[in-house]
Amino acid sequence: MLAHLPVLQVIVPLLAAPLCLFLTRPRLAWGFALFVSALAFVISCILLQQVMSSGIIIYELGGWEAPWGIEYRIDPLNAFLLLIITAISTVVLLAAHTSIQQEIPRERQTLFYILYLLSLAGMLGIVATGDAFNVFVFLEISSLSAYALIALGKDRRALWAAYQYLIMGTVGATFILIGIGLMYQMTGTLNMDDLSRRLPEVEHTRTVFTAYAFIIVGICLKLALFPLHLWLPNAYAYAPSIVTAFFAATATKVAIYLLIRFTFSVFGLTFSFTALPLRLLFLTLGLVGVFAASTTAIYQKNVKHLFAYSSIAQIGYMIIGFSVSTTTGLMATLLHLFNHALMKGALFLALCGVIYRIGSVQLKHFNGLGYQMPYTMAAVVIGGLSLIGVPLTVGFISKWYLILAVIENGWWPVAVLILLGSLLAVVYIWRIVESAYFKSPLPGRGNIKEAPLSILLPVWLLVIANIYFGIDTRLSVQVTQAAAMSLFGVGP
Amino acid sequence: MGHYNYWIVIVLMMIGFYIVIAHGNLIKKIIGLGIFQTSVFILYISMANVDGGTAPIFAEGICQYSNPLPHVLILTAIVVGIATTALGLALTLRIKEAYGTIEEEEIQEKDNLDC
Amino acid sequence: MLIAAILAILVVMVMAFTRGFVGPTLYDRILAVNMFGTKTVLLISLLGFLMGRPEFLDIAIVYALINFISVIGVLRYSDSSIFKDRKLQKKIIKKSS
Amino acid sequence: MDILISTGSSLFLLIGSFLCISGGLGILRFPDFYTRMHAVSVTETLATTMILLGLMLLSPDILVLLKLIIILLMTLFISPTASHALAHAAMRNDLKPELDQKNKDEVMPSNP
Amino acid sequence: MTAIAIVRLKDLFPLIMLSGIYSLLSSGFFVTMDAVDVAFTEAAVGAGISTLLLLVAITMTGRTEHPVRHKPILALVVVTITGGLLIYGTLDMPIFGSAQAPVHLHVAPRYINDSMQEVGVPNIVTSVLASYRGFDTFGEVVVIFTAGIGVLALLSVVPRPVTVAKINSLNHLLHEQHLILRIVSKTLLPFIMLFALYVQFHGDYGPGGGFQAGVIFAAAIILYTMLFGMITARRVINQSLIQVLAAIGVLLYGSIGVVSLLNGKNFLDYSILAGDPVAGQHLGILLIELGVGITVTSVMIIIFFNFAGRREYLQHLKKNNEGNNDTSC
Repeated sequence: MLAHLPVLQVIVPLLAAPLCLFLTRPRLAWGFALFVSALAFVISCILLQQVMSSGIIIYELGGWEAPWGIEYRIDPLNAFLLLIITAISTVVLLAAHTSIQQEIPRERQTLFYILYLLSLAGMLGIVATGDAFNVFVFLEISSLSAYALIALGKDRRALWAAYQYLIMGTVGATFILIGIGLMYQMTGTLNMDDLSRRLPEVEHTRTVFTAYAFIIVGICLKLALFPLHLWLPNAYAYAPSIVTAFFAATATKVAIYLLIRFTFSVFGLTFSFTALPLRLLFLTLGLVGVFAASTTAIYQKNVKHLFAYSSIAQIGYMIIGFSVSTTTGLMATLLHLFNHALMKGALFLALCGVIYRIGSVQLKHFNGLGYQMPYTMAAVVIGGLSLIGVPLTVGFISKWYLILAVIENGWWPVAVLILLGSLLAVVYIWRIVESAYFKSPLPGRGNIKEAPLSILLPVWLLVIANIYFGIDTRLSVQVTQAAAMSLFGVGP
Repeated sequence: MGHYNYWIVIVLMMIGFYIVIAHGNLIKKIIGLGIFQTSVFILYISMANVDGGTAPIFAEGICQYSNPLPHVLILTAIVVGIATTALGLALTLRIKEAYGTIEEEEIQEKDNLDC
Repeated sequence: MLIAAILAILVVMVMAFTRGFVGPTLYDRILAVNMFGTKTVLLISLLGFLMGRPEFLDIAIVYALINFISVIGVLRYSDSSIFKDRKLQKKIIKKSS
Repeated sequence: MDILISTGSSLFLLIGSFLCISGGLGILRFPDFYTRMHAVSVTETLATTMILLGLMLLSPDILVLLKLIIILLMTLFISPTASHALAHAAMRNDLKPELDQKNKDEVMPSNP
Repeated sequence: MTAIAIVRLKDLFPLIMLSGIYSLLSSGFFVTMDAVDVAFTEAAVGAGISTLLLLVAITMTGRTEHPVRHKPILALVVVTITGGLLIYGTLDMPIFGSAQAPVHLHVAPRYINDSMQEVGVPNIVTSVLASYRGFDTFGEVVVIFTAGIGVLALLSVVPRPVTVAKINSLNHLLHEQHLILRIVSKTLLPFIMLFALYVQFHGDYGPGGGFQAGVIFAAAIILYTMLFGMITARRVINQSLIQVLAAIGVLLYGSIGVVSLLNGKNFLDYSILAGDPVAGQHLGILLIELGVGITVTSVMIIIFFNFAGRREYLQHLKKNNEGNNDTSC
């Protein structure tokens, strides 16, 4: 059975979703989804371990060899991403039952879990596959379920946010489709590995250039890179809080993965960064993104909005690391990918607890919450510190590598700007801390209890992971290093 | 001149795309999206064409077939397209119920009032 | 001869299209679409023969069906209030109850 | 025999095409909805029959013939039904077949 | 032919009709480009199902479009840049229709030359779809399933219990309005379904397959629903049964993959299903096409029922609210 792990990784949640339809009781469906997600997590652990010890795993679906059939190709990068996604999904699902019971009407709860599993399977499929068109198919599975999940939010603005996301997401996907089509036209193949071998022959053509541009723009739409980020804040703010926690920690990561995969593995580094002034473009967009989004975050009244803008800023950091495009830079990006998943997972889950108790995430409702929900707010504070990049948290590690990478490249001003960006994070985190600990509660609010254990437990699981990986960096650094090396092994 | 076909497709594609971004009516946006996608399908199918070829179904005495792979891809893409359309329309209906309108600008005004 | 017929049908399609484009009433458009559909059925059958692969008549059958169903759909849903005939519905409900 | 078949089919196709065109002219030139519909539905049935008959004469094997017959039957069923339904709906929704009051024909975009 | 479609798009009030025509035109184009399977699907989906869905939708949302207040210059700029980039990209493309294009030289020849020996199905599109790239198709089925679940999650309403008198009155109303339509459709229905089955199982030899058959079958049921009313249709077709069927289709597809997995082959490798690999392939394709057909039929029905059901529900609400709050949204 071990040989089939790559495909099991994807089809277990994929087949579990329709099975879930037979479980009419939401609690059963939840238990089943949790079980499946945990199983996927175990599979991804084994996969990572296999990849680290014995190199790339190739799995041919349907038994047809690569350029004719579809293949799954697991290298350290995918395995790492699979691990992040399944881990976050499992932790988030732990809290799901309590939160969902309150936020979604009972008859839709089972449907919620089905969509959740489909979304999970879609993301895993995108990451695992080695075929360009298969990426598109699974991209659509995950996005369609994402639209529906977001629209399940209580507020009517959730619907509008979901619609906007649908339009932007579909345009993005269609752009990717155009790009894949043009690539196919020039090379006659859809397999990524095969593409990377055949593209250099035709890389001077304008068609390939256009294909690259379309794929990048399409991915950036999904990625919510700075000027194309408009759908993200509302989608995150009005979705059910569990969904926010899940997507904030995983969805953009998948898009970053695609960006890295297409740039480094498919098109190859030399092409990617010589055809367009991409390095500069990404660097600028990343930096502007960090500043614009952080500044906007400071003025938000809704804490979910605040963190959503902070997510956009964090994406900016990842893009900066990507634009440096050295091993260290890529390592920084991947580390930040991992770390950001941990922090945002913890933060949004904590917000989930807050919503469970007080039903709102307006900043003014946070007043005095530090004493009423001490554990939840402590988690928020630690997550926030991590976001700023204080030593002993994971945020520090990734910022450290990022600055290292930038300085290695001799871009001193950029390093200074990154530090300045972190200062902005201090400001918006401080606003939460201020209202939670230094303001008296709003009058007329009854006694508020601590969030229920079923939410608190996953929150603290993530918080502890935050600190643990901030101190003991061996695992994450080792894996990201291997991933970055393998990417550069393909490139020049 | 060998590319005229692609150019027409691109013009169509851009008309669809224009409808998506410039029009405020949500249903119209979805129609635009459909046109955009259908034009991409045409692009794929055009590249599968071979002069003198016929449909890729085996028959006696025919040796020149069109390329079947883009056909397969587009079959999948059509399905994805209808799925998106259905979901988008479902969302539109809910928006109409919740906001009483399906014009982008009016919805945004109502949202601003909410805030 | 096949080509002549195809050309004729194309011309008619253009005509029907013009009518659908100009209107002026909703029903003119439906009529145009309907005509357009039947002409497409013919066109596809003719094309199949022209290309020497007449197996593709299946598609023509589907066209005919789909065309019918969508015209019915249009008419069925044109009963709704936005095409205004609520008076009649009310009358009939009253009569039957 | 071959010549007979091919001339026959050509003849049918020719008649069909002519009818088609006349129907097209009808839909384009006639003054109001009901006359236009008349033009279309009358010519359409016959034109389709003619063209399909022409093709039937050309058909190489029995399956193709069968399919053509199916198409023909379906058209004969569907086309009048659709026309009937269309006219019915138009009538019920207050579209008067009057020539001198064309302005009445405008469909009102009335949405409460 | 495509040029006609361009003109159509300048129209500001085309809405559904013309988008249906566009679909017809593009599938006509697909026929001339030899993509019969695609034309088949596009006809059934674009001109059929999506037109119907759009129709149902506009009856609920109203059909007037308000003029856009802001200037669409930005949009124009974006579109021009994108289009310009694409045209720039086409300049180095292989000439249209050239048999020497890389597309036709690398992967495709194997499908064309060997699929008959390896898969044993005359329709190359089917063999690529179901066997070589079977996993894509699996993904496609799941996409459809996702859409069904999503629509269900967004629109489902608990149907109200209805009285016999109500059913009768509605039946009477429909009967009076659509007498001829009802009779003709009733006559046609069995043939449509038969034709759907033909398309389903003939997909190996000619254009067609599970997806197209599913759409046609669903179209037949939609036709029935439109003419006989939601309530009658609900009594004929059980809602929860349909949902279960949608899941079963996906599971059927997946379980065939799992069977080959358990037999020591890779996921979706059908050659294990029968003694002879080619026969196994054939059997596998047949079964997964069946799975696709089941899922597509049931999801299309789910989507349509939920759209129409929502419409009914809203009308009901409106009737209850008439008088007290008519204008407030």
